[in-house]
Amino acid sequence: MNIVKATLRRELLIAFRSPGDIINPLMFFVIAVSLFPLGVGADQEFLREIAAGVIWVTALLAVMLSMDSLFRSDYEDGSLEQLLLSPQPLYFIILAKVCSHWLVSGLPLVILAPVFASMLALPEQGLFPLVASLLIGTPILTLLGAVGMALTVGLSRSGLLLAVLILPLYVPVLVFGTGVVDSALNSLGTAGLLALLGAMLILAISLAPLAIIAALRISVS
Amino acid sequence: MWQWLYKLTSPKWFYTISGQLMPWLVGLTTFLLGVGLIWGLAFTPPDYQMGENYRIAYIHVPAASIAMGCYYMMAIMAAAFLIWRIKMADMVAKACAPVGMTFTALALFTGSVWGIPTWGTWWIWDARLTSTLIMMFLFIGVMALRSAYDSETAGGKACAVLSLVGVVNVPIIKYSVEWWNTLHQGASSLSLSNTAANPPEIWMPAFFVGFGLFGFYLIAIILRTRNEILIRERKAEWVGEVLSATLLVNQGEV
Amino acid sequence: MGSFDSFSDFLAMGGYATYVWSAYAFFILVLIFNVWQPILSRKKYLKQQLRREQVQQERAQAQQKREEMTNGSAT
Amino acid sequence: MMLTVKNLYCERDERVLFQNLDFSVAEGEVWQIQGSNGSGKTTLLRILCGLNDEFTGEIYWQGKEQSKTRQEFNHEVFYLGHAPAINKTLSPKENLSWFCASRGLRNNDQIKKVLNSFNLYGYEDLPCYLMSAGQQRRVSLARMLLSQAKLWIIDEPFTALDKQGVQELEALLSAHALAGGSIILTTHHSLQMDYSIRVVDLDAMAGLVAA
Repeated sequence: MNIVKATLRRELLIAFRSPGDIINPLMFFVIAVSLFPLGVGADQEFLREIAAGVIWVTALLAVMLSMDSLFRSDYEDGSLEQLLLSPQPLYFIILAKVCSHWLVSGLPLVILAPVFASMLALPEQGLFPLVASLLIGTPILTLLGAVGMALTVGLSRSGLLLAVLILPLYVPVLVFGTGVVDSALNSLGTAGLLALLGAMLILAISLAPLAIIAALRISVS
Repeated sequence: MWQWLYKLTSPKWFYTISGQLMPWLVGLTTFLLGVGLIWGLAFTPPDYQMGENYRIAYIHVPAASIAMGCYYMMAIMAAAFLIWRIKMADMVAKACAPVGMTFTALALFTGSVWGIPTWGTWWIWDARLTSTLIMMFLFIGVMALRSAYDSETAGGKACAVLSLVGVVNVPIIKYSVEWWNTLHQGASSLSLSNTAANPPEIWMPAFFVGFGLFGFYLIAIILRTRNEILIRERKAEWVGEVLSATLLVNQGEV
Repeated sequence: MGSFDSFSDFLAMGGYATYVWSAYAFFILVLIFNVWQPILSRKKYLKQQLRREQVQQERAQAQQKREEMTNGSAT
Repeated sequence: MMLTVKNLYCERDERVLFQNLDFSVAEGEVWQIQGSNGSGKTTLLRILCGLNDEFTGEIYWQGKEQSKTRQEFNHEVFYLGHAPAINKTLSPKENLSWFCASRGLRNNDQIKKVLNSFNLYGYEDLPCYLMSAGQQRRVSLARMLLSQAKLWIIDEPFTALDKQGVQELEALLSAHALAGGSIILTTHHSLQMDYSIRVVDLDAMAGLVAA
C-alpha cells in the first residue's frame, strides 16, 4: 500500500520537524507523575499501591492532550479537504495517520513508563505487565481520542470539550489496564486481561477509523 | 406497522399523533405512578435487612435502567439520522440527552441518599452507582458537543457520531466497572439492586413505578421533540397554522 | 395505613424519613423539571414568534402607507 | 457530459443561496461561477466536489449519480479551495509526493518537472514556511498538473499571484481546456483568456425563504 507508506512518512516528517508536539506530552507525563509523591507523600508502601493507577491516569491524560496535533494543522491549511477527496481508501489513510501519531506520542510513554513506575516503587513483577498493558492500551486511547478530535477540530474552543467527550470513553481501558498490573502483583494471571485489552484494540482499529472519517466530513463541511 | 413508523418520520405526523396520544399517555402515567408510589411507599412490608429505606429502590432502579435505555434510544436515533437522514430522528435524539441526564442524576441522588444509612457514607464506588455516573458523563458530553456547534445539522451529525461511538462503549464500560468493583471491593453485600431477591409483594409496585416512569420518560421526550419541531419547521405551512392557532388562544397570557 | 400503624409512622419511615423523603422529593423535582422546562421554552418561543409577526405586520403596514403616499403625490 | 447538475437547491441561515440550478459541464468547457460576496460560490464548489452535502437536487458524473461513483469521481476531479493544503514544515517536494500518493499516482520524477514549470526550480527541498505567499500558491497550483484529473474545480486560484503568475495560470487553464479537460472556477479577477467562458451567476439565483 503506497498510500499507507506515504502517509506514515509525511506524518513522521511533520512530527520530527516540530518536535514540541512529541516532547510536550512526554514532559507532561514526566512532570505530572513526579507531582504525585509530592502531593501524597513519599511513603513507599502507599506509592506502591497507587503506582499503576498514577502511571495509567497520567498516560491517559498525556495521550488526550497530544491529540490536538493530529488534525489541527491539516484542518487549518486545507490538507484535510484533500485527504477526504482522495480516491484511495480513506480507512487506511486515517489508520496510518493515527498509527504515526501513536508512534510519536504513545510509544515514548510506554518506553518511559517502567522508569517512572519504579520511581513510584512499583515492584519488579509489575513492570512488564504495566508495559504490556500500556502497549496494547495506549493505541486504543489514541484511536478514541482521534474520534473526539475529529469531532471538535472545526470548533474554536475545543480543548476542554475534547476531555469531556472522550475521558468517559477511556474508562474501560483504564480499568483493565490497571487491572493487569494489579493481577500481576497479586500473582494472578494477566493473559486473560491482556487478551481482553487486545480484543478492545481490534474493535477500536476496526470501528474507530469509520467514526473518524464520518466526524471529519462533518467538521470540514 | 412499517407505514405507521414511516409516517412518524414526518414531523407533521409526529406532531399530530403525539398530540393525540398525549392525554392518554399522561392519564396512564399518572395512574401507574400513583398506584405504584402509594403501594410502594405505604402498603408493602419493610425489608428484613434495610427496613423502610429500601423504598428508595422503587425509583432508583427504574431511573437507572431508563437512563441507560435512553442512551440506547439516542444511539438508535443517531443511526437513523446518519443512515437515512431522518430529521425527526435527530430531533428525538436531541431531546434524549437532557432527559437522560436528569434520569441519571435522579438515579445517582437516590442511590447516594440510600447509601447514607446503609454504608455510612453518601458515596461508595458501587458498581451501579459508578456506571451510572459515567453514563451521566456520556450524556453531558453529547450535550456539550451539541451546544458547541453553531450549525444545527452539523451539531446533530456530530452528536450522532459521538452517541454511536458511546453506545459501543456502554456495555464495555458497564462490564469493566462491574469487574473492577468485584476486584477492589468484593461484592458489597448490600446493594440497591439486591431488592430483586425480595418476595413478590415487595417488587410488584416496582413494576407499576417502572412502567409509570417509562411513560413519564416518553412524555418528557415528546414535549421536547414537539418544541423542536415547531422551531425547526417554522417555515412549513402547517407549523404556521399551528403557531397562529396557539398564538390566538394564548394571546391573553403570553 | 398499609404496613404502617399511623400516618405519623408513615412519615417517620421507620427512622429513614430524611433519606426516603429526600429521595422522593428529588424524584418529584426531576418530574417537574422535565415537564416545566419544555413548557417554559415553548412559551418563550411562542412569545418570540408573536413579536416577530407583530413586527412584520407593522412593517407591512408602514410599507403600505409609504406606497399610498407616493402614489398619492404622483397622481 | 462530464458533470451534470439538476435542480440544485441550497440554503444557509434562512437564506436561499441558489435554487433550480441546472447546468452541464462538457469536455473542454470553462465555467465561471459569479456572484457577490456571500452568494455561495464556495459553497457551490464544495457541493460539486462532494465536501458539502447540505443540498437537495442531483449531481451526475458522466451520467452516473455522483454519490455512487465516489471513487472514480475523486480520481477524475481535482478540487482546490481557499486554503492551500500545503503543510508549511514540509518542502514542496514532500507536500506534492504525499499528494501524488493520495491520488494513487507514482510520478515522483514528474514532481520536479512540474515544479520547474511553476518557476520553483531550486525551491524543491526548502520548507514551505520559508517561501512567499505567491510561491506557496504555486506549489498548491502545481497539484493541478500532477493530479491528472479531467475536471478542475478551483476556488479563487489567482489570489496571491503576481502579473506573470496570473498570465501563466491563464495559459495553463486554456491548455487544460484545449486538451479536453474542463474547469469550474470562481474568481474576482477578470479572466483574459482566449477561450469562451460560460457563466453561472448566483446573484440571479438567490432569494429569501418565504417566512
